[in-house]
This record gives sequence, C-alpha cells and structure tokens, in this order.
Amino acid sequence: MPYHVRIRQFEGPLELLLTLIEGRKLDITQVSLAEVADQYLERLASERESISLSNLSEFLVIAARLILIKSKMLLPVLQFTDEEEESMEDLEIRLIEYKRFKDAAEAIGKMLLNRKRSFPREKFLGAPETFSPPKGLSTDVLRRHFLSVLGDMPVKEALIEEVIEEVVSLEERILTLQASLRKRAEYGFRELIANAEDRMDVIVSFLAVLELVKQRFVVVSQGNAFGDIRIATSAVESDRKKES
Amino acid sequence: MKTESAISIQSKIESLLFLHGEPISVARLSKALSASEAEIEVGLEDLAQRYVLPESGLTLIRNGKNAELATRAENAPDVEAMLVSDREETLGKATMETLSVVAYRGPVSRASIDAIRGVNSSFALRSLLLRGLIDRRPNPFDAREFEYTPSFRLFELLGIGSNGELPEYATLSRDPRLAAREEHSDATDADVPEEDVPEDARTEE
Amino acid sequence: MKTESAISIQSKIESLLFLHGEPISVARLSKALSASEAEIEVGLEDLAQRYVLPESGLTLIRNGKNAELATRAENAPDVEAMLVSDREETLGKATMETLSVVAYRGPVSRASIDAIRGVNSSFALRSLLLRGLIDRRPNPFDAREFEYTPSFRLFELLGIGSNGELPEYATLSRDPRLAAREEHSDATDADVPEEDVPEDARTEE
Repeated sequence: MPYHVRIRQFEGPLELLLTLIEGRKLDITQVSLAEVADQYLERLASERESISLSNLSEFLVIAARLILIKSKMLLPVLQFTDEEEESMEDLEIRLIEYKRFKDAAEAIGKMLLNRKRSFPREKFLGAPETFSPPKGLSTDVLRRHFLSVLGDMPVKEALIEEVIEEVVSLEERILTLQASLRKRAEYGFRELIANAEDRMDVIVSFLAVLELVKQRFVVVSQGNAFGDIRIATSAVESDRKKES
Repeated sequence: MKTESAISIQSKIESLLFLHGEPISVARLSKALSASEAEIEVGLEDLAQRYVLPESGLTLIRNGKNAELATRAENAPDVEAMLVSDREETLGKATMETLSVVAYRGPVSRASIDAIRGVNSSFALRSLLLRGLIDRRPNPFDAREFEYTPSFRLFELLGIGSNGELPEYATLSRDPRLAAREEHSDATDADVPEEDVPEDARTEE
Repeated sequence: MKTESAISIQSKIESLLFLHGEPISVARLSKALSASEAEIEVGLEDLAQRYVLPESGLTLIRNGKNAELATRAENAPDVEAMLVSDREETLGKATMETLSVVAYRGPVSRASIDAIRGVNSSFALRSLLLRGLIDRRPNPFDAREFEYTPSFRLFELLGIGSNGELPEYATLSRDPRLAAREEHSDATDADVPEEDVPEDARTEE
C-alpha cells in the first residue's frame, strides 16, 4: 500500500470557510457565504477521510447552515423560521470572530518572537531549605494522589461514540438510499425524510444525497421553487446496471 | 509607632513579592499584611506606577487576582546573557489560535474554545498546559469542567504586565453576541434568558 | 539608539540582581552589561539611594566588590511570617500529586512528570524542594536535565526504606497508562493523531 500523505491547509470548518472566502478576496457576508457554499461541500466530500471524527459533526453542522444560506439566496421567497434565520446570521458572526482570533494569534506569535520579555524570580530564592512535611502525610496519602493522577488518563468516552454514530448513520443512509434506488428508479426527498427524527437526521439525509450526486450515482431535480426534490438513478448508473 | 508607619504598605508588598517570587494572590497579601484587599490593590497600583520610571529594572505583572514581580521586559537582552536560556520551540497554528482565545477570553471553558475555533482544541490545550503557557482550574460553577486562563509565564514571555496590554484587547475580550445583545436591550431586561433576546432583534423590527 | 539608552544602567543592574539569589561581583556585572566597573559602581550607588525612599521594599547589600539584593530590613517581621506560614501551609492538590509521581516514579525527569500530570509542574517541584520532600540531581544520561527523587527524610517520615515499599508499588509504578502519556508528550502539534482523546475530555460528559 502506498503511503497516504495527509496534506491539509485547514484544520476546522471555520478555517476552511475563511480560506475559501479570502481566496476570492470577499468580505464575510451572507452573500459571500452563499457563494462559497458549493466549494465548501466539495472540499468536505473530497477530504472527508482526513477529517477527524471529533471534528466531523461540526463540519456537517456548518454544511447544513451553508445550504440554508444558499437556498435563501437562490430562492428569496422561501420562508425561514426564526431559528433558521438566527443560525444563518450566527455563522457570519462566528466567522468574523474566528478571523479576529486567527489574526490575534499571529500578532501574539510575533510578540513571542521579539526579545522583549520579563523573567520571574524563583520562589524563596536564597532561603534555606528546611524539612517541613505537611501534616498527616503517609504512604496511603501518596497512593491516593497517585491514583488520582492515573485517573486523569485518557478514557474513550461517549462524546466520540456519538460522533461515530453520526458518521455511521451518514454512511448507512447512503447505502440505504442506493439500495432503495436499485429497487425503484425515483424517490422524493420528502418521502426520504418522512421518518426523520430530528433536524440532524434531515441534514444527514441531505448530505447523503449530495454524496451520491457527487459519486454520479443519482441525479436530482426540482420542478419548481417549492417542489419536492426528485432523486433518480443517474444515466451512468442505469447503464452500469444494464451492462452487469 | 512613627518609624513603623513610615514604611508604606507599598514597601511591604514589594518585599513579599520579591521573597515569594512566584505569583501571589491579593487575598494572601491582605492576610499577611493585615490590610484590606482594597489597600493592597492601591499598594500594587503605586508599585506598578513606580516601576514605569526608566531607572527601574522591575515590573509588576497582574493576572486576575494575582500579582508577580519580574524583570523589566526591555532588559531581556542583557538578562538573558546571564541565564541558562530556555529556547522556546515555535508553536503550531492550532496551538497559537487556542492560546490567543485563552489569552483574550480566559477564564474560558474548552467548550467555548472549541466553539470559537470550530474544532476540537484538546490537543492544543494539553500542549499549552505542558509548556506552562496557560493554567487550568475546575470551573467554579461546574466541577466536572475545567476553565483555562492565561499564565503568568505567558505574560512574561510576551513582556506585558496584564492581558489588557494584548493587541486589540477591548474588541477581542468580549463576545460579539453579548455586545450586540447589550446594545439592543435596555437595563431592565439585562437578566432575561439568552433565547429571549435575539441578537438580530433590530433587523426583525 | 535613543530608546535603548533611555533604560539606565541602574535598571539593568537591578534586573540582574533581582534574578540572582547570591552576591554578584562588580566585575561580573561590568562584563554582563558591557560597562566599565566605574559605571557599575555609579549605578549601584544610584540604586542604593533609590532604595532609601520609604516606599521601597528592597535594599542593596554591599560586601567589598560584591552586591546583592535583599528585602528591606524593617520589613523582616512580615518576611519571616510569610516564610513560616508557607511552610506550615498544607500542600495543594497539584503539589501532592507531583509528590506522589516523584515518589512512585522517582528518579524521574521534569518532562516526564509534566507529561504524566498533563500540566507544567515547575511551581509544585520548587515547593517540594524548598520543603525538603524531594531532591534534585543532574540526570546522569543528560546533563542538561535534572531528575527528581523522593528525599531520605521523606522516607524516614513515611517509615519506609525505599519507594519499593510504597503500597502497590509494583503495579502502580508500571501502570501502562503512564507510558502512553509519556510517549505523547514529545509529539509535536503536527504529528499527533486527531482522534487522540485528551485527558479532560471526560469533563464534557
């Protein structure tokens, strides 16, 4: 197996977004967010393997917001809930704030490099050392404290498992969708999310569809602004089926 | 006694800070010198003022309710020659971002740092803790969580006397959502739960 | 340069004396600051004059060709009281944990102690040294590094002959989690797997 070299210029979704916006020399606004939405989704899809599990859900949440912003730009007549409106504006605020800290990090980095710095004095410098143990010190006290240090060790915990579940569900959703489309040529997105339990569920389905579009497994179409998204097996995929 | 009172509290504070070397809390100084915390604060202020004079070789570093004496930052080139230099390796991008969030927003929880950066910051935090650039302590409101603060060592390395001297401190130290909320609401609804005051209140009217 | 010369030689001398716990010779100061011995003498004079003012908490001790900084003699009662109170104080959690790591793992380097605890331990180690609970010696394999061991007086106090007699020593001192932590400490930002779960992740539950 060849070496898999990870080359990534960005660490998190905000950094990716900022890179995309600054790459086009845009200011941070709803319009510029809508403009880079597709690019963001593409990068997310193509580099998903190198994104850590613990960060993936944040990438997905921001993807969902970008999709909202983009649909708002494309279809100004669409009505959004207060919550959705807020989440769109919040992304803008977050990105501006993130950029400020990124710039501050650079400024602090420069300060660390200059030769201006203070030095502290050691505690009780020059004072004689005198044996002064704390009251009640015993071997058992030491043992208990050592155990407490050991207890601070990394534990694989629930948080990560939840994220894994999300990722698994995205993968599963793609498989389910593929399987369903093999049985029937066309589906409606509403049909697909009829049993969605929450918002995240809808997002996962949507991303699954995007992933399939990307893999040229399906084509999607939308008859009118409020119409359902129709998902159909792509021509490429139909040909593939015929051949086999 | 006349001679006793002639020695100002400022002098005693300086003696104790010099002896103690490491950061010391205002509370501890207040107890040690049988003076109120307000008196200690005034003494520390006076001390800091005195250290501004060009003939002084010392500086006062403040970090929350703690204070520490250190050498004047401008004298670093002369001082370094006599010390065993602890050359700092450069910090990565992620670590520097995390450091800047803690420097401006500390005390701050890991959840808040992650939210600002949009990524998990635990590795960067560990690296900063090991280097002594930040400190952590249990969150007073939720013991299961830590909160992170800039360390005295960070201020020493930056050559600043407090976080107020960080570039653009006034802007970055405040959460923009809070600022927006305060702007849009009057004093009476200052303590309504966050959800009740949308940050975009103005645009909805 | 203008800004450079604004900081007086007096200031630089004060910085150097502050960091140095022992007397420094005029010759050494002269070399360190690239100034003549006569200039150093003038600087020391000025410093001594400044320390006479009642707001100062420091004093300059001269002994022939040597100079040393100390706390103002009149403040001796406060200084003594702080030394005593510090030694009678119970040790905090951080210090006790550090002591337990030195006890179970000693001889151990500071880097290992830091890695095992996940935070910088320099303050805790200094406290333990001052209280005679641990000893420090150069690492026989790496002269730039110190290693820390429990002190004999600590063993005497605990009534044991060596750390091997600590409860569950064989298991605890070789707990596999310790090695895992120490390994991670020398990884840089770039090459650590992102899936790495930090020590404080559990606080987020």
